[in-house]
Amino acid sequence: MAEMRMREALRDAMAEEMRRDEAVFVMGEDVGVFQGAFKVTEGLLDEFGERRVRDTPISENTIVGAGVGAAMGGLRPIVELMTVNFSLLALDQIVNHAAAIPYMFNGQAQVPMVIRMPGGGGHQLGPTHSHSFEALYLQVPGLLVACPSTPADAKALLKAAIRDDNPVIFIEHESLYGAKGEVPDGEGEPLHFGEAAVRREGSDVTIIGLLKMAQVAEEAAQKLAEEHGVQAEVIDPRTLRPLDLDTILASVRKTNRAVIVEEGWPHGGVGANLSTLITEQAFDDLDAPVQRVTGADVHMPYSKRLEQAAIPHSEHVVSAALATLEGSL
Amino acid sequence: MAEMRMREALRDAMAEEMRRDEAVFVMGEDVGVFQGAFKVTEGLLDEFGERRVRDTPISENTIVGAGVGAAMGGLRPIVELMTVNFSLLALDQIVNHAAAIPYMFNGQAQVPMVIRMPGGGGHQLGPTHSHSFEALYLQVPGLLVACPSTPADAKALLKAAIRDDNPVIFIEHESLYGAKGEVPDGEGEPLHFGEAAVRREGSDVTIIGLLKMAQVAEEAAQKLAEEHGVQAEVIDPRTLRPLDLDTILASVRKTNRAVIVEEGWPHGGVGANLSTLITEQAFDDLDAPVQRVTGADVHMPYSKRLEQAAIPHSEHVVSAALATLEGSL
Amino acid sequence: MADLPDASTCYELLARMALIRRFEEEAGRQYQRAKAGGFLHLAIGEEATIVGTTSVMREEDFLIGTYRTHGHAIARGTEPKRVMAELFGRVDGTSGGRGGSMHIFDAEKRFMGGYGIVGGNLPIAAGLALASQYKGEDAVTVCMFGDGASNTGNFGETMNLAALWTLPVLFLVENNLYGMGTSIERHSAQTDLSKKAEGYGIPGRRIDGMDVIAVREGVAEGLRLAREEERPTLLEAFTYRYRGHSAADPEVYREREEVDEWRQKDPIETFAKRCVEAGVLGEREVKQAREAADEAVEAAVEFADDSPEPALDTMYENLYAVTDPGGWYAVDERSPEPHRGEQEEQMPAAARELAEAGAAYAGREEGPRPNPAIQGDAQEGSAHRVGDHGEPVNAEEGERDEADAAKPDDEAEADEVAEAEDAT
Amino acid sequence: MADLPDASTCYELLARMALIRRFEEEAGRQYQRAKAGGFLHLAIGEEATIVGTTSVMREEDFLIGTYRTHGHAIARGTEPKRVMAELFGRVDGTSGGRGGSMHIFDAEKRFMGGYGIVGGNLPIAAGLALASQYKGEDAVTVCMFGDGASNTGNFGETMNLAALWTLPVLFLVENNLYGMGTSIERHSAQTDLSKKAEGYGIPGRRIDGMDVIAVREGVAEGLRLAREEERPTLLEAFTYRYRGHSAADPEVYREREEVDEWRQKDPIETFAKRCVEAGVLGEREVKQAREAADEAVEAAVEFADDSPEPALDTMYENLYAVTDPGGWYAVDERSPEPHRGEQEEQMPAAARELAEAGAAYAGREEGPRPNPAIQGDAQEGSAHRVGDHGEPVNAEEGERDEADAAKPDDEAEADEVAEAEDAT
Ligand SMILES: Cc1ncc(C[n+]2csc(CCOP(=O)(O)OP(=O)(O)O)c2C)c(N)n1
Ligand SMILES: Cc1ncc(C[n+]2csc(CCOP(=O)(O)OP(=O)(O)O)c2C)c(N)n1
Ligand SMILES: [Mg+2]
Ligand SMILES: [Mg+2]
Repeated sequence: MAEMRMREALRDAMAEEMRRDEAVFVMGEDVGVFQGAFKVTEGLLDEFGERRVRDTPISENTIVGAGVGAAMGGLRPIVELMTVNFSLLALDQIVNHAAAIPYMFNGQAQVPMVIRMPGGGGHQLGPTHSHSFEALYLQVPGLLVACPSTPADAKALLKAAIRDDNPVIFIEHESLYGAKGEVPDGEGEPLHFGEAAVRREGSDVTIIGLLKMAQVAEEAAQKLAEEHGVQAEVIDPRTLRPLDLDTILASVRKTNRAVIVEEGWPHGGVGANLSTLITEQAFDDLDAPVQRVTGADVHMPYSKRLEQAAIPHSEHVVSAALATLEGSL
Repeated sequence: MAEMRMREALRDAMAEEMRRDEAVFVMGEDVGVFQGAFKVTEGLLDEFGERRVRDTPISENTIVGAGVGAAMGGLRPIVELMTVNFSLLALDQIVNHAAAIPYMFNGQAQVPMVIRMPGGGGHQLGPTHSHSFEALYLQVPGLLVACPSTPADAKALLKAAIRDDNPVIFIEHESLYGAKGEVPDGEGEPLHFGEAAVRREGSDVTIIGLLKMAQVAEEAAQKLAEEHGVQAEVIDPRTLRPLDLDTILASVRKTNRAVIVEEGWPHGGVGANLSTLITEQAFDDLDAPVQRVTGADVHMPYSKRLEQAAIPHSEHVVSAALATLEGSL
Repeated sequence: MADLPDASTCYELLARMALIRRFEEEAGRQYQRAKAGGFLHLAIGEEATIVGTTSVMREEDFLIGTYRTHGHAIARGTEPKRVMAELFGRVDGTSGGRGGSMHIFDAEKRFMGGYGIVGGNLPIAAGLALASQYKGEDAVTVCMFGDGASNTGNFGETMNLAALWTLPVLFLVENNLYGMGTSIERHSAQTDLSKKAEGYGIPGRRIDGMDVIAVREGVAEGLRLAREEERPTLLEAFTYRYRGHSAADPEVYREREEVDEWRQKDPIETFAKRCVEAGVLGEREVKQAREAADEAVEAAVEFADDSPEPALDTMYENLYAVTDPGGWYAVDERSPEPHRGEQEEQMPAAARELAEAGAAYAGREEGPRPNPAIQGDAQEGSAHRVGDHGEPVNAEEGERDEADAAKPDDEAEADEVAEAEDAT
Repeated sequence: MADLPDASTCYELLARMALIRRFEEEAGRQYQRAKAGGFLHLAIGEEATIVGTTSVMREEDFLIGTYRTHGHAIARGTEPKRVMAELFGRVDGTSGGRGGSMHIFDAEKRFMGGYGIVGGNLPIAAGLALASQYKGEDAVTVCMFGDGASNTGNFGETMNLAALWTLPVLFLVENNLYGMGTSIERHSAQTDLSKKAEGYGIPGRRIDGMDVIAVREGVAEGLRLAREEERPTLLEAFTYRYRGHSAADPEVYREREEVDEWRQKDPIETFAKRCVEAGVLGEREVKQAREAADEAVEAAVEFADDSPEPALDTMYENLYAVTDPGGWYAVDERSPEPHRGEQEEQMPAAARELAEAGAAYAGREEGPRPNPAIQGDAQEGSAHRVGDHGEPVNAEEGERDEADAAKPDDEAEADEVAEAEDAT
């Protein structure tokens, strides 16, 4: 095990897969000479050259579309969209093409590509640069959706995504790039999509959080234990499509309570989806309605103060968890 | 009251508002000379001329963006996107611009525009032409979202949308354009956004359906009454943003059961959102988990047979309703 | 005028164009009988552009087109019966009945679709070309699209990328003078489309899309530039669709005379005549080409009729490629688990009825399709437009007058016709 | 070389450029002190293009730009203190602290933003121009954007629409030779951007964006064409940003020499010199312009510092315009109902700490911003790049060497520099 930052883990995943398979290449805005807007592709141009590390013009729909075509032509593109915010410009290629093609052409073509994109708030990037679009992507059949929260998961999931024959939306969180964690030495094993991680065991309430909010969930669990004597089980779904509902349900059947924390908008969010699935499948096991903690229903304000108030913190999760326990403590 | 088709009701709404307010105009692909891909704008070019009924090139993002600019410049554009499927190409202008501008510029600019777009399946239009994107749009703060199911509502909501100072996503269903219904004579009153309609009263289970599925919900209620002696209450939310949760909750508090039927994809759909909201607010009133009936999790297949199997029918709603009643009948 | 190639090539060109024409006419007829559903976009009139192009492509080259590509697939070598089966929504269709008319695909023939989103195929073409270049293969990708598509954002983005990366791709705009009901003068500020990509570093050239030999020459040169010099080109082929945009189109946006004038340049008639006059083909061979087309299309209908509809339990097939290891091992909780209504025995009556009718507008099994303009179901396209013999019906005078009344500017349109003629 | 205008105009041009320069330098410094957060894109070096443009616009004309528009707003007449307050995220900011550096807006001055999405402002510009045309007003919309933006789909779509509808709009591409770290030769197949819109029917012209007088002339003519003849134009102004793309930019993609060469053409220095040499302005006036700028910017910082942060209960203000009747009468169940964490007294400790630090990278209140490239927080832009006096620091030799090592092709880059010089 070596300690490394998430951006390094991601880079290693790409570099290892590129060494392993000549068909894998990277393209996106400023991934090459500039070394990546967030330095995730740092060093790749040096090692692999311009053929395999391709700077593109600012043309999101065409970058993704060219990835789709390249994938159909036998390559395995890793497309970096500089941030999720710009992925809206590419949504037609993502939904109506990448996701639909294998199905609509009845398996005659596959689209083995990874679309990496960082998002999330917390850096005062304001209304056009702070989106969380997990909920948007999980809706779409034909896509896989990953949202890692640790360097080790990031590496192993990205490797799996690159080897997978389906189009994968790989969502990263800008605040996590610098986060350090232990990563297995050497190439390591790809991580299967659809396997949630139980980050902490507990019997009183299940807290589910993804990306940055997986950390917030852990902080909250810590506080719940220390300040309230409540033992929370913390689950990081790691992928939203496929979703490891089994692990989540098993936990909820044990704790009888659930809290979901996400950074995105409240309406139709990841939390709404999970809450519904949990309630549908484990209605009789629930002692309280599932609680959600979400980002505020606004375009992220720039002001640090407003921004911080618009993003979930562990305090919110603690209070939501306590709400599920009301009367039982 | 006169009987008319939904497309006529929509056209009348536009024509009346255009007569009333010089700032209102229509633009979109083939809305003029061609009279509208679905003939909703039929006759408008004749009456209002090319200045106010503007055929555009095939440039979805720019059509919407030009609408945003025109709205900021003091006009009240009605932008028709030929179908919802193509709205993905315009999503950046819809989300990052139309919806965000009033907030991010702190009220210095408003975006009073209506973006009309028909969608839905049932006509064998296949994977790229059959989407239901209600769930995508309801996520976005700053937008209003309408989804009428009757000619009268369509007219009254469209008039309200045109007069509203917010950007409105106005979703129509291709299968409903020919549907007839009574529409109040004369100009009629705009219908407030955020007022659900109770289509049928009942005490045993609440069925919520929108667009085409509002009809399916009514059919199901009919069958439930005739074949099972079950009295269903049927609610059409009519707008998803704002959502009239009060009316829905009042009904669920009475029936203690709810079924939601929608045509869109199951994951993160309208149903997931509604189910969560209902469960959060009326957990103790629920005798059974909320049931959802949704479209299949695929890109709509062209084959009539597969397509029909992928779209909800009243039988599905009946069986979902009966499931909520299991043990109580 | 360019020379004719040898007799067998001429025969092949003629036969292929005739086959596509017959196929399309029959498709229109089957659509009227509600055997085919959805939208039906016919390319009748555009056969020279299609066949001229594919006739000079190599087997390993890629072709990618739009929602108007029955002919393109057939020109590329896909069996007509498999295209017809797709229109019928059957398992033997090119996409197993999933894609329909707008989404024809044949991986084996390197016909890479068939796309319902205008302009959506352009970036994909760049990607296919990139794959060939990356792998050091010398295949060229030919990307066909309409005049209307040249206004999409994808057009500019893709031109720039292709030029910047010197991709082996040939862009061919099938300029049939209209994007749906909007004439080129009303949708594109630059009506000389061959100039439209110059600003991105891609040179353009205009060719007569009604002359199969001219198309061959233009495309051959474009292929050479792409293959040997890695230089993408934009070719603008002037052509015309005799039929409406799709079956529902009342065609209020153009004059009958315009259609008639273009019919004078019919790519099949004129080519047949030229071949006979030049003594390259005999009348007998021309007749033989037509008869072969008749037979093939008749067989296609029979085949499509006999092909089964997809079984409900195939609903989720090919939605995902299930790979292992390192891929995902489990699907999520709702798909591809069968969904309410997807089990054969549980298919609801209403759905079954609709499905069994096999019609876009469920009604009588094989009765004539109702006119949606009257029934209130008019759409991007699906009305009654085709006569008994597959010939376009120029609606009764009364109707026509009504249509004319809707026109804002008849004169402008007359000008268009004149200009269009100049252009070809 | 074009003639100088009268003395007071020259003074005004010089003073405005100096004010913007000082403002930007100070913004960079405040950013280092973590008073401003997010991304900070400075336009230092591009002042002539900005001021030359606004100096010939009428009050009723619209201006719309990008995320690099502190200067544009100030040039249009917005008070520097309100722009600074926006950077500080305060209630007196141009957008009340909601938009930040990338989303400056001033309706009163008809500065219509400030957009974070590259290319997103182009269609909006067309719409503003349409509104003027529709209402019969003779305002022109000036739309400024970067060389990188000319590759976006919006560019082609908007050019076509503007030409087709003969909209009163002037497109001005601020060609600073780079889109982030990608030089123009590596992002655009056509490096003569003035030609890029010709294919859409919009004529182009190149101007020297470092010469405020040349910009004035070019823009004045473009405005005239738009206003009097309803003919949109594309102007390409050659300019250069001395600083990195944003504060985090290690600038591995260009040589120090290139920056130095451009500095020789500094728009303020050269214009001041010319004015003095021509006897239009005296040294004293030049000094006065600089001092006025110093004072205004000092006052701006003070003002911004004193302006309060937005109260939490304003979170949902202006998310919706609540209209009546016929509008919506009720919001939905979660907004604008306060959300967990949005009530003053309930603001969680963690959030409070972060918010109170007022820093993008929460740390010491006013300490120097950590270098994210080292700290592992590098982003589209927010690293330590600016020296004590607001001058760009060309990093220590050691770092520079490392950066150079990452370059795949130094020669190619040298060529770029040469070409870039030719271009201006
Ligand atoms: C992005 C998008 N916008 C709109 C449509 C609806 N539509 C289908 S075909 C068409 C006209 C296309 O014209 P053109 O590109 O000239 O091709 P043609 O039909 O003439 O072959 C339109 C607007 C679509 N399918 N996709
Ligand atoms: C649609 C979109 N893609 C990517 C980005 C990230 N980004 C911000 S600025 C920039 C470069 C833009 O270059 P240019 O248009 O030349 O303007 P300049 O920064 O040089 O003024 C990029 C890629 C963005 N903001 N929006
Ligand atoms: Mg066309
Ligand atoms: Mg630039």
